[in-house]
Amino acid sequence: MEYQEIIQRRTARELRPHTLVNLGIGLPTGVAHYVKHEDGVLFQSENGIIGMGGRPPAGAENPYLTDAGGNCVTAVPGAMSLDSALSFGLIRRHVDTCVLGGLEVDETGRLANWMVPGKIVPGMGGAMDLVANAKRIIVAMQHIAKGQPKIVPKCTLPLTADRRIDLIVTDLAVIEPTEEGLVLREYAPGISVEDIIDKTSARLIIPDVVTEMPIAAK
Amino acid sequence: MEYQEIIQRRTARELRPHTLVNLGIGLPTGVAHYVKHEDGVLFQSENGIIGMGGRPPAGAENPYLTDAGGNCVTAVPGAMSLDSALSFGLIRRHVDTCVLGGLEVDETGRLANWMVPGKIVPGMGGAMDLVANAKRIIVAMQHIAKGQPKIVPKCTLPLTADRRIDLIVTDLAVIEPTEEGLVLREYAPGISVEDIIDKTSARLIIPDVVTEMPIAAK
Amino acid sequence: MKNPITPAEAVAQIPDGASLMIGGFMGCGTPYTLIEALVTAGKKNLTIISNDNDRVNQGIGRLIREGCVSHVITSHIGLNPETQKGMIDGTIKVDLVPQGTLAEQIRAAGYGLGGVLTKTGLGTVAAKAGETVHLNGEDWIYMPPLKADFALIHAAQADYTGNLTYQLTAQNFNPLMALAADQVICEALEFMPVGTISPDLVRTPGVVVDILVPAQGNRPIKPN
Amino acid sequence: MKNPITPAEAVAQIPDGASLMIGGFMGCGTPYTLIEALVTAGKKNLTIISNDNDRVNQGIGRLIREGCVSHVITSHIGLNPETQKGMIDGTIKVDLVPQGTLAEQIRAAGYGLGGVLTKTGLGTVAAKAGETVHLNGEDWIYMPPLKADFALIHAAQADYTGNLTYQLTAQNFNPLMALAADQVICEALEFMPVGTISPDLVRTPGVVVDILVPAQGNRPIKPN
Repeated sequence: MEYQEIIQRRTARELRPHTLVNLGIGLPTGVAHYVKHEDGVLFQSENGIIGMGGRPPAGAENPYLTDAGGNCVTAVPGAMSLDSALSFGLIRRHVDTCVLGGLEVDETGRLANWMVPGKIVPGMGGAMDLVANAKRIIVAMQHIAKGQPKIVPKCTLPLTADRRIDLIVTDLAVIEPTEEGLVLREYAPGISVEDIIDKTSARLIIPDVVTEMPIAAK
Repeated sequence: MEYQEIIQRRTARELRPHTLVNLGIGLPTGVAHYVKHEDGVLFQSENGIIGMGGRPPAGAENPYLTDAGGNCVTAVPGAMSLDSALSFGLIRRHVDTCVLGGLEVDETGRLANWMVPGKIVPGMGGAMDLVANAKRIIVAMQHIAKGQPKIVPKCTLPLTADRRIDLIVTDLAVIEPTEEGLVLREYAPGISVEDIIDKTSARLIIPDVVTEMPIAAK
Repeated sequence: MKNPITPAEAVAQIPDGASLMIGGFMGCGTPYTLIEALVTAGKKNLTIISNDNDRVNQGIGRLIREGCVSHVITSHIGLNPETQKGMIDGTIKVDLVPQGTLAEQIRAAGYGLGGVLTKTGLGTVAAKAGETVHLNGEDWIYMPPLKADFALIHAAQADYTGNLTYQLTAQNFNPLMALAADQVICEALEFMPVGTISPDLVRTPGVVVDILVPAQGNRPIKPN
Repeated sequence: MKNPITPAEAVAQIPDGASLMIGGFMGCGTPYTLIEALVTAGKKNLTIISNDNDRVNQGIGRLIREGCVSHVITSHIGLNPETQKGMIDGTIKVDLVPQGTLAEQIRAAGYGLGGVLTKTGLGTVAAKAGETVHLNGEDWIYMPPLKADFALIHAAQADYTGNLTYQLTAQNFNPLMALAADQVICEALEFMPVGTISPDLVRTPGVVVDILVPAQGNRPIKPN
């Protein structure tokens, strides 16, 4: 299984039926592939739709229906269009779960994911609104980037929000930031707890029970 | 001519073509009767419509289309419905002229029109938003109520806004509040300047030229 | 899917003493069906947040007449002398708020914002209800967000996920209140299959609507 | 009535150095026709307020490529490396604002409100752009209203009084910007007789729209 699929399959299990979910651009977008229609999860895209569906078939693209990356998408039955003010009203108060990528998460559960000073200045887009306000934040990312651990003692990059995020899902582990620190909850199939500790520069709390990630289809 | 018609006819001449106008409940509502359709004046009703028309014929009333008093109205071609937030967004920034009734207007041009403490406590409704924010405020009212002048040296009733209103149109006169004070601009047909001074407890500035109110159809 | 339930079942969830936002503007877009159910259930000590108090014994005026209400937050009670009398007698606490400010206070709560900054009311008694702050070189009245335990709203159409449409002037406070309460109860005149309302016509997303009730109409209900 | 004029006539009214709000979100609901007219007219030194900077040499990216822009206020430039390069080189001043805050700043200007109070950005570098205030017992970032000399927007339909409709995700910032600029120039894909758009579908009232222009489409225009 590719690392993306591990992360996406595991993250999909965190989405609660009949709630509003915002998926970040890139890897998080793919989480939708592993959510069953009958669970009634509604995907919001901050550019202005609740009930975003997948890509349209070739020839059926409409330039008035896109995702936050500007790519053509579809709408599920029961969709609704929004202006940017209402879209972010929902983000600040009504979005249940937001899944985003990360550059760094630290021992306090703080996330940095929007810039590398002097190098990459994409801007925060909707990320600061989402991370500061959504009820539940899941960071879905590779455990290691270019050989460097992304789960670190303290973020060195500018924070996205001064808020403890709720869950980290990587290709190696599921880690829950708590008041006491980062608690290892699950390991990916074939990965040992020692591997994870080795590839994490932050201190991890290892509870008595750490289970294997459930990543088969539900 | 009834006193209402004098006030309404004269006020109608103040409305600028192709602008948004809000008419208060009661006497100001009747101003619309004297505005020609081709002037393109658009009436906003703060309960949620731009392009409010007159009363519907009997049997054609729809409970979903009302004025701010809850009475059934019609919509002109090119009308638009609004929620209360947008309605007041337009009032604070985009309404050109607002016509309201008054209990008192004073020498500084301040208006009191929303309560008589201990006696009448209707609430301000949309009046405070309108008077504080609309570009141009016209007070359309009887010159005298129950024998008492309503244009007074200083308001004794709670103010609607701390803002100098732009014009007073009564059944006797047209008076313009200015930085120097209340300037008499026009007298109603058959009314002398002395009559007006006599029925106004505020000091009036009488310029060299005071003209007769033009209240014939335009 | 949210299967519509009866008005009585819907209001059974509302305890005495609850705060209720009620949509509508002088009876237009008012949830008459839910209001009558509140009266029938004999609710007491309610706080009502609404644009107005309608007319005597009509719409929200029914709740005043039947003694269900101890506190009102509203912009206008001019056409309901019973509320005015309650205010003067001290039997009903009445907070009068400028209408545009009330709309923005409700919106601020629903949109997760810190409140309203407005010129409306500066230099008047209305300023005493808020705090005057100096920001961006100017004075503003600050009023905090306004939320409620329940919102009772009226929609023209609902689909079975709770997506709502409103018609003409029946919109008013309804879509704002639908975002600002812990529980949202909506009566709808018409129910539509999911997917048959254009996404561009929906004004309130179904995810914020908790309970659907069939409306008995969109006109005042005569008391028995 | 507002008779549609040509894109060239419309942008002739915009001086060099003007501030422009431009609707659209990563090219969806973007006024491509008006943008190309700005390029053709060789405008300089513009301040652009927009959600993003689109892609290189596309939509708003055309203005960046052609050197029309000296200042950008936006939430995201991640897909336009030319703007990022301009920011790092100092040839373009770039103010990055959280997207929801940007939307509310524009709305506040258009709605006559004093600004935005939000939790977004507290404890981050974004807080430095605003002022942290303590109101209603909590900390908020205050950001002032944001207005512009001109708004350039894209609508699906316009009637000849300027009433506008948008479709699906092409709404985004367009209706907010239409209220927040001194002059509003709208390109529309389709023109409708007055009275043929339902009052419930209109999202921007014609009274705020100054100039109408026929849109050449709703897809990126290839540079010559």
